Amino acid sequence: LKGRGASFPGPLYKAWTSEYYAETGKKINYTPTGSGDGVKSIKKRMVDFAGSDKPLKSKKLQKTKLYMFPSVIGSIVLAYNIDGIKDGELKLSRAAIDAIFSGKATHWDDQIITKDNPGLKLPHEPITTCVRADKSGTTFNFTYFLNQINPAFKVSKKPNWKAAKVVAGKSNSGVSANIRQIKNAIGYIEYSFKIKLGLPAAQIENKEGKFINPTVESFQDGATYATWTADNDFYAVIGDPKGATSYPIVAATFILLPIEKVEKNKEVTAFMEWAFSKGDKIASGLGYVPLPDSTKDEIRKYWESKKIK
Amino acid sequence: MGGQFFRHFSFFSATLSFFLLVGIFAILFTYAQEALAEFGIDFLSADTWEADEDDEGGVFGGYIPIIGTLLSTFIAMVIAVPLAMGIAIFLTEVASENLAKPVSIAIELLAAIPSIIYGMWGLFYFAPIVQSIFGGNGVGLLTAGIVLAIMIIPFMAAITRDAMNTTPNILKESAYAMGATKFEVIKDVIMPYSKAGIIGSIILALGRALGETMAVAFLIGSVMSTVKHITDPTTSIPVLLANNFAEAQDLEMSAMYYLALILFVVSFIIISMAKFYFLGRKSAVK
Amino acid sequence: MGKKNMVMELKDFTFTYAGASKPSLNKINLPVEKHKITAMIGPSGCGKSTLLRAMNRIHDLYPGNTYEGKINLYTKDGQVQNILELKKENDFIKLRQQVGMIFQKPTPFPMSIFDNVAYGLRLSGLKNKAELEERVEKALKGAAIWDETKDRLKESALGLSGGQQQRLCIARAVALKPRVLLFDEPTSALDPISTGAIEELIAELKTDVSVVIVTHNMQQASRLSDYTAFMYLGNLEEFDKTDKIFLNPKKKLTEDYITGRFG
Amino acid sequence: MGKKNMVMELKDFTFTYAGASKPSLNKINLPVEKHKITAMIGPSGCGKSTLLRAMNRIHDLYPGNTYEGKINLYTKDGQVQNILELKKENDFIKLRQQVGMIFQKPTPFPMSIFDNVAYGLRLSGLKNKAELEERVEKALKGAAIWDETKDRLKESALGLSGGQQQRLCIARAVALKPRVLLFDEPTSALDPISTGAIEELIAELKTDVSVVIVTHNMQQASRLSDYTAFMYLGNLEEFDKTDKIFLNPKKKLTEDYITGRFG
Amino acid sequence: MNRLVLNKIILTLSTLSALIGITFLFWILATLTYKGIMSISWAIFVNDLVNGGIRNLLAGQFVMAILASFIAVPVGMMAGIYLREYGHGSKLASIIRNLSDVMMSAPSIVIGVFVYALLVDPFGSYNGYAGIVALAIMMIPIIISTTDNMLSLVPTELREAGMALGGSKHKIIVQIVIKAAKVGILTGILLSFARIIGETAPLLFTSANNQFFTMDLSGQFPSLTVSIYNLATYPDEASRELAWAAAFILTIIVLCINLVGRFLIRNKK
Ligand SMILES: Nc1ncnc2c1ncn2[C@@H]1O[C@H](COP(=O)(O)OP(=O)(O)OP(=O)(O)O)[C@@H](O)[C@H]1O
Ligand SMILES: Nc1ncnc2c1ncn2[C@@H]1O[C@H](COP(=O)(O)OP(=O)(O)OP(=O)(O)O)[C@@H](O)[C@H]1O
Ligand SMILES: [Mg+2]
Ligand SMILES: [Mg+2]
Repeated sequence: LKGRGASFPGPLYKAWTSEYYAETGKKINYTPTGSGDGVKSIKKRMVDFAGSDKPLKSKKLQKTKLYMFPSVIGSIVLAYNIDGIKDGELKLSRAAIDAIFSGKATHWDDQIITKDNPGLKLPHEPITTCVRADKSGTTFNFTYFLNQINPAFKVSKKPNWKAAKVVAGKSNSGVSANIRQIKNAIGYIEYSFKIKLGLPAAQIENKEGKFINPTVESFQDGATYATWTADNDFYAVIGDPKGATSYPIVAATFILLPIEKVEKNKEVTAFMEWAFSKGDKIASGLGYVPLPDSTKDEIRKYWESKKIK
Repeated sequence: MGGQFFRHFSFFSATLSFFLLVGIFAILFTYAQEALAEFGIDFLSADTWEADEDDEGGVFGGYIPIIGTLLSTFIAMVIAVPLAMGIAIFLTEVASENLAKPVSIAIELLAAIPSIIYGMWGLFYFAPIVQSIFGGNGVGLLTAGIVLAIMIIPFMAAITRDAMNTTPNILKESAYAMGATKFEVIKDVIMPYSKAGIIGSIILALGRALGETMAVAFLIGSVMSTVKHITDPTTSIPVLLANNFAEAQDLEMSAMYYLALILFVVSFIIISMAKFYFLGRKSAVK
Repeated sequence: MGKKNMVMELKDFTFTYAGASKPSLNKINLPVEKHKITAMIGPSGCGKSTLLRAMNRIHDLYPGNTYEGKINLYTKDGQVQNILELKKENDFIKLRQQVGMIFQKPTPFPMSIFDNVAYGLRLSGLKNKAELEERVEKALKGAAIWDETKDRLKESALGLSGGQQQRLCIARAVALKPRVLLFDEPTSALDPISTGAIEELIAELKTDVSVVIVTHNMQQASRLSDYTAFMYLGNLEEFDKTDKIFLNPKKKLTEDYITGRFG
Repeated sequence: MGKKNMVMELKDFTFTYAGASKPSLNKINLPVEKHKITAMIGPSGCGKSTLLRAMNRIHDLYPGNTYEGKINLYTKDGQVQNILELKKENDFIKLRQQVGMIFQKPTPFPMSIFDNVAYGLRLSGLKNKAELEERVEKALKGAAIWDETKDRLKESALGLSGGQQQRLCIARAVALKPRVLLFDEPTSALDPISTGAIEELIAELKTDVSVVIVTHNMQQASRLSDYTAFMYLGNLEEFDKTDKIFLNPKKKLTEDYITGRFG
Repeated sequence: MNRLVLNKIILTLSTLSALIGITFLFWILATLTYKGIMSISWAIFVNDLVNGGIRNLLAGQFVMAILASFIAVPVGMMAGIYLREYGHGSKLASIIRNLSDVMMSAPSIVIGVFVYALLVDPFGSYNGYAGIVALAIMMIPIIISTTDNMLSLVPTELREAGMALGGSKHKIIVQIVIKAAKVGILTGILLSFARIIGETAPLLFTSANNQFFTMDLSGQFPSLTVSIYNLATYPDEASRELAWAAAFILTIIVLCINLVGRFLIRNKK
């Protein structure tokens, strides 16, 4: 089985597939190239399944003859590399995030940042923003969040960034690598990358005005606000959830299947079934949030109704 | 009869490279049609590259990657030309045979190292040095240009050396016999004599630098933004293709083919120029 | 042959190419007399060119050769200098300005006719334009090529015919007023008419310089030279007045060679 | 010179290289007598090689040359064939088996000594191993190189000395039992001893084949040949018995050349 | 004396540039060796990428390069033979020779794009065949050019001597000319193999990559170079180390092939 697409769940799929291979001997080859590539590859039927962080609307799914369901929930953190500032010490208000990514704030000691961080010694150094070089669902979800703060941001899988200093990297790993490499950098990456690499990440102000640390709990709190049903092929962007304890940038990632390849689809759902029942631990270990059981059941029903289980 | 078959097969094989060339041009041109029709020649000067939300259309302009390609190549050439000339002079005139041989081999090995290695080494070991000297983020136009230079220097040096070596010994000797110094022989005899070959080798290296992908992909920063400062990250045509070609769709894909077509045509012109005007019929295998 | 008349003299000169297992020249003893033409003959590979090239140390362009013995150059004021002892680039340059060389194939530099001749003069430090022009003209006249070139001095020398090019090269060498001129088969790449012109020229040159000429053409040697040296396998087999060598050689080997038994 | 004794004859033969503006050979008339050695002399570039290479149409490897006139080959049964009229590859092959050629530089093929000689035989269709071996031995003996090679027939021919290689090439040509053998300066790349051996060999060969030999060495021509042709600038200036040419040439040009006035 | 000083300065500068060139070679090789040896272990040779090894990648890269040679060597050699033996001197041959030289310098990424349009897009899947074709297209012009050059070194007299013995053209070519040039041609093949085995750009979107061991060319095919590109940009140490190990091995392979080629050619001379 071949899959391509979202790099956001890449580490998880990699772990799942090797474990699945060890247990069942079935080979699933997932290449984390980016959601854009995933959607394109599945549209052209170049792969058996695709990963995408950006959900497709039902209409579009019908047009391109695809099934869709979520596989896991993740979240996006703002990781940084500033000397002397440890994990979780930096607080970023919604206005500050807007200022950084729109280029209004160019240095770390900009007043808009320092005012929420009275205890920190932020350097007078230019901010380098690390973004994605490829089209990506992570970017989609992040710009979705930015758009909630400031409608001037276009929701896009590959926007034109306006920040003063921008460095792009390929996939989540490329961005993480850049953050690590470049002093005074900040960038948006999937939480699992933060965990795996131990990168420091900021507390982010949520809809209710609270600064929230990125933790599995705060993600789960956010995820409860998701509204998905089998009717709309689970189309839902969790986006900027309500709730005082919710972390504000949470997103689900999706699997896309071609309608006509019934047999292959069954192999994919078998794998997903395995993942839903046995893979939660791996997921949490890597910093993902497993889907709530109710959602999993909903998905199983969806498979049955489409006769691909 | 065997003779006839042999002859025909060899003729067919020979014409294949012609068909390949035409084929590449035709395919790129066909696939670029959509973007050609949509943007025309303005594509070259437009600096937006933005897909619509549903990926089916958008506004695409090639200005940034085109300029990025040209600038990184320019930086590379500025650095590489004097160094490569120096090396070639060293190899032909300065070093004794016992020294020239191993140095030659070393230079040629340097040219054989896959470009991806240059990229990787550049990213992890060279970029920080550039950053500490010139500022910036490490990755960016300047770093890409310098590593590109390091990559083409051995190539350029090797062909320049070959060109200089075509100067008949007897011609050099007769200049020495008149009491000329090495430098004077190089300047007055070798350089004028092998001028065409040297210019040809420079142009050929230029063509190489233009089309180089991997060494640059690690280092140029891969962002769609115009450079204001020499250390700024930007992108180049090959890098944009390497990172984004696979996932582009419809009009964006067509715009990518448009870029590939531009790159192909430009390098075709440059290489042909080097071949026809300067290098004669000799081939430059290295 | 009193020392007075000598301009160069090789004494037990042995030469080994870099990396060669045995010498290409063995204990050569050869005097070069002032204002005379000395011809060197011998079959291919016997070491004629090697010997000639040792006399202005052109060999030193390539490292690792070994010299033994002496090559003395008698300077104008009667001093003796062993040219094998030279080390500094400056000394080499001075030596080569005194001992010029003309090669088998004409070697015009890729520049104008005028510049070709002026080149060596400029190198030797002559800057004055009027004097340069005068010296160039004189050299071209001396090489009997002035009439053919005076109207095209600014044109590239590569446009000349082979014979003209060769005379240009001689002019170039003559312009430096050398004391010895070494010719390595200067006519073997030329047509009969050019050959005739060059031979005449060499015969005239001897009023000013001493000439050593390597040739494959026995008739040329006998026509032109005052002395002839016959070499074989790196040895100087016989050296004498040209008439002696051709009419009454001492050795059988010399006779065989001259009568075309081999070579 | 009655027609009976002739094996080849050139009549008003004119040859122009592809792309050349004027012919390299002008109306050449030259008979090649049976079992005689015909030498061709003349200065470099006069067309000796061009003429020789026309006689087995080796020129046809390169397209676009033009032939005029006739080159007749008299077959054994007295038939006359104008070899310029041949068109098919097969006919060329047959011609070349009758008219063999030996070049200036030895050209051993990159294979064993045995295979070098057997190569032409195999091409001509001989497969029988015993017969092959016999013919190879005979050819090597004929070329006076059997003793030196009989113990190393399986070794590469490239390991032989220059003179041995040249004799091997002659053996290779002789093995095909040609009627004419063309030699293009066969000894000019060789040392005196090898030269002697080859000259002896050629002299012996004439009992079986007719020989045309191009040489730069006047002594060689006078020693070896029965007839001599003197060429100059694409013309056959003089053709006669060798003695005549060397002792009493008709033309001034011939005399000048022979006495080494030029060339 | 002024000109002597100038002479010294220029020659010193040129020596300096050679020194810089050598320094970079050693710098690159030293880092590679250091990082490579630090990261290399037996395990990476027995595991596939999915388990943190490069076994499948090495196999994949070699399979593609070797199969590409199977296409490129006969075609390239025959084309070289045409240029030198049949078409020599003709207008057509000189046009083809020049075009092939131009092809040799065509940007490799463009060849990737071309093969994508030809063999990936219509079939709907990245596949090993596409990778092979892309590599073969890169290789053919190099082989044409070396064959052409090596045949040109075979003295014409050898061909003429073959002819003079009554050989037909193609027999002479096969039995004598190629034999005489074989070391050179073999070296050319080796060097071009070394060149394509290190290529990344033409594989990025033709064969793509595969983390499992596979010999199925109709699907994504494992590639060492593409993996290096991916792994090197991963932020975790394990991936980067694997990338260094892979880069080290790749460089060793390429340099060894190069040295063998050089040795062959030297021995011939
Ligand atoms: N650069 C070199 N290195 C080693 N040996 C050499 C070199 N040049 C010439 N020789 C050898 O030195 C010997 C003398 O060569 P030289 O060129 O002086 O002969 P020559 O008499 O000038 O011959 P020719 O008449 O062919 O010019 C020969 O055996 C030759 O092989
Ligand atoms: N392939 C060619 N194309 C055009 N012209 C040629 C070619 N080969 C030789 N020539 C010309 O034909 C003329 C005769 O040349 P050829 O080689 O027959 O002279 P040669 O008498 O054998 O001289 P040498 O003694 O130097 O071997 C020369 O003027 C030469 O320039
Ligand atoms: Mg010589
Ligand atoms: Mg000839």
